Amino acid sequence: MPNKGVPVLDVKDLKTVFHTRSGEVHAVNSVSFYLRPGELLGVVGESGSGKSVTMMSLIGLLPSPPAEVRGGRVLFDGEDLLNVREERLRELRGARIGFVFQDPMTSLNPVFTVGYQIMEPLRKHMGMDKRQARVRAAELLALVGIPDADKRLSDYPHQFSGGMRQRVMIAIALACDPEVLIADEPTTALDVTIQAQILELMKDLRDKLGMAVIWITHDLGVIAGIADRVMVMYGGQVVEQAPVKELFGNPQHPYTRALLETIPSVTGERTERLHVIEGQPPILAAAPSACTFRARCVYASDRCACENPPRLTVGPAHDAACFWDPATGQPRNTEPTHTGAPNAG
Amino acid sequence: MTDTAPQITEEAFRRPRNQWWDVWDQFRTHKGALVGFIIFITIMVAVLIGPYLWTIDPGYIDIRARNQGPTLAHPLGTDQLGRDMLARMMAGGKVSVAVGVTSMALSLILGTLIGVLAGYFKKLDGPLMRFTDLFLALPLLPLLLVMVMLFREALSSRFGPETGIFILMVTAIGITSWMQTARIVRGDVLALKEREFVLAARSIGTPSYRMILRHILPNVMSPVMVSATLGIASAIITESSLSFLGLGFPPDFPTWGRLLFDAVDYLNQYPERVFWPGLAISLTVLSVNYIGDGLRDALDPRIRGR
Amino acid sequence: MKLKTVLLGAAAAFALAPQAMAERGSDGQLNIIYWQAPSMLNPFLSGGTKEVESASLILEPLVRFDETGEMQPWLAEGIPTVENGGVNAELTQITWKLKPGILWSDGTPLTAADAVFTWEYCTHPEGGCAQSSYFDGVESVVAVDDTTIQVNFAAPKPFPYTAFVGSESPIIQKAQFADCLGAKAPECTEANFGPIGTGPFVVTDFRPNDVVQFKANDLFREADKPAFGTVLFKGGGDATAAARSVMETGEFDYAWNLQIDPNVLSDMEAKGLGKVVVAFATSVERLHVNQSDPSASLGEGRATLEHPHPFLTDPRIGKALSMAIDRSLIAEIGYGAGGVPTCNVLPAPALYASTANDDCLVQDVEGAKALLDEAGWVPGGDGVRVKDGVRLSVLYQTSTNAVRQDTQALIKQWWSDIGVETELKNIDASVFFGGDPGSPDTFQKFFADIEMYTNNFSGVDPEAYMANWRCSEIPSPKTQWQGSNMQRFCEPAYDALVDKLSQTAPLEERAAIVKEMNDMLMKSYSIIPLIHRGNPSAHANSLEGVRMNDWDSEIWNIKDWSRAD
Amino acid sequence: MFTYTVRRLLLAIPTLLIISLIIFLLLDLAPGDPTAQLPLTIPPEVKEKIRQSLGLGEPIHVRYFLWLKQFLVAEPLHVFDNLFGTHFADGMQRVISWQTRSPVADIVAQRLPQTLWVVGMSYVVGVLIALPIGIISAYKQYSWFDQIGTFISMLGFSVPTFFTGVLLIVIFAVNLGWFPSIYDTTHVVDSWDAFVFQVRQMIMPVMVLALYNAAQISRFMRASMLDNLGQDYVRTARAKGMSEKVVVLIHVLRNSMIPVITVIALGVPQIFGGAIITEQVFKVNGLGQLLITAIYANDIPMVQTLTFIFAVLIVLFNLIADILYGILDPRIRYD
Amino acid sequence: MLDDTPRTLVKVRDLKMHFPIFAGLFRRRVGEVKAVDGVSFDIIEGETLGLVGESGCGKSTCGRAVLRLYDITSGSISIDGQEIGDAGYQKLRPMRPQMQMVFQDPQASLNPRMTVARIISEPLDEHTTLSKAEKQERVYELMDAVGLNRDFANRYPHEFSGGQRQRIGIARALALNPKFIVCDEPIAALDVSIQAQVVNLLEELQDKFNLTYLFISHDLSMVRHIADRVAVMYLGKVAELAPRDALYSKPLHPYTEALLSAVPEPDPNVETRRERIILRGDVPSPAHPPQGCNFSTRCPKVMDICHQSDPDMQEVEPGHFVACHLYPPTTKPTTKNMVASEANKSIQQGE
Repeated sequence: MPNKGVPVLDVKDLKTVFHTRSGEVHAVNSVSFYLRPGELLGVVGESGSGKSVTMMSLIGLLPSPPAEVRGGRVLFDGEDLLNVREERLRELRGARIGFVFQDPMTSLNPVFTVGYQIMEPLRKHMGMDKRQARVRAAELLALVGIPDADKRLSDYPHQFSGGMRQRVMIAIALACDPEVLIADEPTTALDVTIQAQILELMKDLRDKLGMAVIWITHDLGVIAGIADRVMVMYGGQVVEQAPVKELFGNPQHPYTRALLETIPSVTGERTERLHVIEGQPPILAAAPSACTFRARCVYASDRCACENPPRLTVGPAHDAACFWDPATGQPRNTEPTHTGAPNAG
Repeated sequence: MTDTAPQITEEAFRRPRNQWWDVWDQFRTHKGALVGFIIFITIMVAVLIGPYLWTIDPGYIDIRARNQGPTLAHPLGTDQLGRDMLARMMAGGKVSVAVGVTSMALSLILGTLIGVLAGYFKKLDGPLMRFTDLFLALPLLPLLLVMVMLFREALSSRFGPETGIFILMVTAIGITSWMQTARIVRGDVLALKEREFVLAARSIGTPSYRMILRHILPNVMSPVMVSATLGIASAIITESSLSFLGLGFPPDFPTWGRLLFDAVDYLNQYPERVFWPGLAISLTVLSVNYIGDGLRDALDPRIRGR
Repeated sequence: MKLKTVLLGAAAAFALAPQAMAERGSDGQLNIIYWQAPSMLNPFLSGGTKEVESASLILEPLVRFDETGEMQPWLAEGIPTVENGGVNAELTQITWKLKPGILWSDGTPLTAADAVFTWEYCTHPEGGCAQSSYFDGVESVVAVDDTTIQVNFAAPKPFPYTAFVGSESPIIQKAQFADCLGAKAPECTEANFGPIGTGPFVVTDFRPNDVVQFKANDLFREADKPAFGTVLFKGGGDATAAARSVMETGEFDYAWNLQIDPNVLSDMEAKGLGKVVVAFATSVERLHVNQSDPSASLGEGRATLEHPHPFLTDPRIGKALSMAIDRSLIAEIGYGAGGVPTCNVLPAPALYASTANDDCLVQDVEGAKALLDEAGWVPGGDGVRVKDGVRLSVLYQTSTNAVRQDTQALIKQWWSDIGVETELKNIDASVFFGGDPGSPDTFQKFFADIEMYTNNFSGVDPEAYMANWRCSEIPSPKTQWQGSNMQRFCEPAYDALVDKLSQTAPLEERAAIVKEMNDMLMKSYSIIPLIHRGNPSAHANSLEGVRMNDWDSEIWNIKDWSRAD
Repeated sequence: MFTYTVRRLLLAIPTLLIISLIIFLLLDLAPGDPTAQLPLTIPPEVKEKIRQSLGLGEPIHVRYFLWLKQFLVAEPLHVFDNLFGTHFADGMQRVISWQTRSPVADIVAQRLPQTLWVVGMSYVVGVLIALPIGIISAYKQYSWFDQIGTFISMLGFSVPTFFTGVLLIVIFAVNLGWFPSIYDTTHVVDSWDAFVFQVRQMIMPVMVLALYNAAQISRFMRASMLDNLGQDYVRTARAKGMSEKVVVLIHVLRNSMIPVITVIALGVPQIFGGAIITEQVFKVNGLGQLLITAIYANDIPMVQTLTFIFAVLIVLFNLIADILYGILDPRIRYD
Repeated sequence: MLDDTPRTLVKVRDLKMHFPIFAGLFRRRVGEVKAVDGVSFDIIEGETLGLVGESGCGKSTCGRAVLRLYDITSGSISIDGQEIGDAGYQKLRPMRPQMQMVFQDPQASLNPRMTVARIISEPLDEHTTLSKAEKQERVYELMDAVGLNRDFANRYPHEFSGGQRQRIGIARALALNPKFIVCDEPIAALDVSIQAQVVNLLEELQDKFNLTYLFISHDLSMVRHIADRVAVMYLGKVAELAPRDALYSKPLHPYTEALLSAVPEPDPNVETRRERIILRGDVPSPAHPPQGCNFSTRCPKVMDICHQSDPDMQEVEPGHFVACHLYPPTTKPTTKNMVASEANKSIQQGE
């Protein structure tokens, strides 16, 4: 996969806070990452790790209140999305940035036909008239592998199965040939065989269309099969970031390592006992001032309790936010990594 | 950095306390409900304890003092026969609130019973819901009027005019207003029945009646409480409407609806006489409505404490 | 409405318009509001005032009573008397002469045959005529010729002006009602809703229980009358709203039966748009004191003469109850100008009014207490008097009506002052006066100790009225609870006077007998009169010619009404 | 969809029959009968004859079927005859009011226009006020608009209409003189001025009822909007770049309307019977006033007919609500 | 398994659970959802039988039917030698302590209005006559056993995290010392890091109390970890039943094969090399299962016969059963105790 060029999306120090009855919840804490054209960035983390919120914050999809994007910079094609008018965001959403959500059952409007829902962005962003939009919608449905596409345009979402609905969602997201597709756990609600179909479809579509994709999931297996680069999130922060093979082959952060060990597999050695990460993920009432994983970390030291580890470069295009070095078993001493986009060379 | 995990941490451990305190804590955060609650309590206290402090007989006629405005002797003035409005307001409130509460209780009992039976026992569902539809299809106000016309005499001769009408009023309002509750409860029970904790109880072998008492009823309490508050409000209004149509309590028997109705004639001359019962009805209904709103939130342990 | 008011105001400013009737229909529309709406326009099928009075715009009797109770020839040429030979010496026959040339509104002439038919119609046993009492004692009605009607009585009738007299006994058209005799009467909807009459107006639209629209009768016998071209006769609502629409908003010209708080009425009147008018006739608000025992334990014998009341038969108690009442206060609070205290069951006409009982006009609580002490009733622990273990406790019932309930409340308090315990009960008027033998709450059954209502008599002759208190008039299961002697007063001497009255013709002698009967009733304290009631109505100041009348329909002379200008 | 509709229709029939039986029995067992209104001077034998002629002597089930036949066969045929000049119904006994001695159906027909005008209009006005309020309240939940909206709508239910009605009369008819206090049911709209007068006389009753209706419907609308605003498809619509107007007024509204439309449809029958008090206050002598006078007058055929008509309407609009639900919600459409 | 293995605790034969469908004008019964359609298996004391399949395949229904939470359509279920397939309420109730269930959604499976202590002691209230103090003691014991702090006894479920709630659910299931526990997707609603905690707990408890599990899951990798033998369900029927290692290393049924190949591996090196079998289309509705083999509509190795007849379950290798026409029927049906092929067959003929 292409791994060069100017990032299409460059996020720096993004902070998002939720206001709840019992106080603030800091869901995204200084998250920085970039996305290159045509690249598939996998984002992994448990529920509550802030991965979805991060992506929703980029493009103003979080309901405010209770959410508040408190700071940071989101450069999309040179434009800071946090500083543009809502109107401008709307022009981008659906046109240049597409979304696929987790639950295809509820993400489609039950009272409009599938055709209507696909045609909506086409007419709004591409200025198509009704007929053109319909032709294009049928093409899109065919593209995502729905048989009888032309006829099914006038069907309602409930007449589709779960997998088919997710295909429709993908068709909507791809309607305007976006540069970036954000897929938020697109296969979590699906069965494995259907998930396999969707993954296959995504691979095809990327080959055909070449958009950059952010793929959010909690399933490391899915990531392993589809991503170019992986970002691991915990407690609203990026704890590790690396190309996919590097991450699976050489995980640096204790959380990533523990996560990989926890998951059983259908092939290979079967362990007698599963590895366990004791305890629970945190909910942050304030911006972290210490390592958020320390309570569950076997390698935690005093330093972890008084300093939030920055993202340290640990290898080529690989960084981890941890003071501990698995290679030596000792605390590492490296300079903070450059978390933004590397200069195009 | 502070971690507030959803689970309880050791430090956070306190002696467990009655869950009603939690309900209260949650309830307090709803401003409208709290104000409503305070107002409602004030009204209740005024109505129940007031007569012991303000000992003028609401039926006592002081003809020399008729049609008086507010004075020290009669803080709310007097009516056309010189009866003390404050005393009448308190006596009327007692009746109105009693009608509201009792008929609401009746309709809740009926509604919950039918809703639970219909929702829980599949065989009863069809017949009971048809029965409910039937009641829903009966036009209520006309039916109420007809019932009052039909049974008023029989009841008032048996139980005396006041108790008889009270029974009639409460029964009439109660049995014509349970259907919504029944429908809501049934819907909830149907949903609850599919909830895994009911299945869990079934897997233990809990018999139906204990299942209903232990698992179903407590969990339908919050919609029931909410419709209870709405029920009180609408029963008070219904009673006053019936008074207006001349089918309520005997005229010398004060209720807020009757006082309002009587005062409407004097709207031009003595507007304050309309104002007090109008205010009392509106305040009670409003406060009870707001309490309902607050209860809805507070009774839900999932919202509570978050 | 508003526009009209403005125009009227402008017209009034000229104040030069001729007083004389311009021509028929020149005064535009007359708006009348009756807060009870008529359900039909046939007074023979419904005894309700609203039906009778709305019908009186169309249907007319031979004679009407004016506001003083004097008879005015209406369709008849004159009043037949023994002196002018219209009534025979035996007092068994009266001969009426119709005015010539009277036409029904459909253009056919009014004849004596119509009167004969009216008699047949109302006395048909299956017809359910509500006014059949007007034909009591009538043996036959004969059309001597087209304009001469002869009414024959079975027995001497000293006061023969009942049939075809007053708005409750008008003449209907034979041609229209010929097929509506007997059981078919209720089915003649078209006729019942739009009778053809001789009166000043004809129906153009009748909506039962809502509104009636009339227009002037083109064939009305008096040229230039009525002055109003159309009448809107609206029903529904309540008395206060009706009063308001006349005196406060000016939407209506005339409102009927405004029995509301006199203060409210006078406040409304102060607005200057309309005024309240009151007519007095013979209506007396009174208490009936049950002479029989109403206790439920007696079963069939309940409230019958076989079981005398345990204590109310003692006139001293009745007297004490009467003395405790401040009648002028009741009048002031409940009636205002519409009522005066009275101590007689028969307060009018003046000729018959006794003065022997007027000491009751002054409240005397101490006297009442003394009287009860004397009768052996001593106050018990809770202040209620007791004698031989019997508590002086009464059940006091009346119909549902704001003024009556106020009165009840007042009286209850006075009685409690003298040590009498009172339980109040009020019954919907339709039940109380409904006369349904199935209901325990009718005023005839009188399953209570005291009951209160108003009664009066139509016309000016009290003979029939005073006969109400004969022993034979006592309602009982045997009579299906029919009868008019509600308080079960039974006194042979009284019955004898009734008989004597029916055989006495000279007016002065009749008056003396009637006064004696009145006083006898009063002394028995089985009936306690409270208020001589007037009937308050209101009309717009711009409406002229209203002569408020309680002896007949109160809009009896609507043909003479006009718009002031 | 068709089967669904037919099924609902078929289910309505037994419901109506049972309702008619209940209404019939309830009133039949009532004390009092029409002969009670006859003067007592009529001898008992004659009274009995009158009772017989009214069908009162028959056993109860016979009378019930007689009544059903009158109501379901004779009356519609009479209406048919009147419309087309045919004579199918000749000789059939109609349902006769005891009070007015005229066919009940005619009076009902006479009363319908004013009821529809005033109460119907108030419902329409109420709905038109309620929907935007509900939408805005939900969209701006907890804003001052929402708080005030909530307060006013609660006030809407908590103040009896006999009070608001009289209050309006005293203010606008008595003191300001803007509107008539008494509704003219004979008024015919045949000119612009007449229309203006009609509007003026309708304003107060319509507003009183509209406030009450709007209060309820706006609460439903708000709740339904709130339910839907949190749905995933709303996020999808926003993610497609749709403007807030499109998101709220097309995507959310269409979904939120589904339950609200049924609530609105279910409220329609109240138009015919639920406005008794307002009709009384403003002297709009419509069906409600007809019912109450009939009840006072013990006019049982009238009460039976009206109650049954109300029941039919309720069942009918239930049916319409169900069908509307099916039409609006494609998920229901296919059985 | 073989005859010499320890005794069979649960024996399910030809279990059918059909839910009627009513439609049309008169709501007549027009068909049925065959949620479970002729399932047979045994569970040996102390083992874990994994039941896997995609959503809608009937695995949860099967689990609940085995515990007789439904009135089953037909078939026999015997637990510890006692037939409960047709048992009424009275007969079932004393059996209940033997068999318990752990549910999928730890939020939904706990009554939100009961404290932890009441939830855990509910089975004790129903089935024991312990005194209040004894009950409390037992509740504390159970809480210790599942690793819950005793101090939380008087808290409400919503105050706990998903993993802790599942522990409460497990404690409740253990309260009456059951022999057999149906775990109905007990980890599906949990986060990855928590899943492992719960699975480990279940395993510990199994060892400690000699429990027998029916472990229902759609997560093939987790089943591989916990189960001794695995049954794969597709559209109401068991497609393949085999010891764990045999199934994972050498799946016989094309569906099992496809299912296993669809599971993503958390290893990019494996993933890129893997040849996935991508199944076409969706699972047919259990109300209208296809003719012949249930899987015939999606099977990559479909043959003509698959559209005509439903393959019987047969033992292809010892303890390895499969229902597929790819494996020609052995001449004589197996007489081993695992699956009653005869029973199955007789039903087939009867149809």
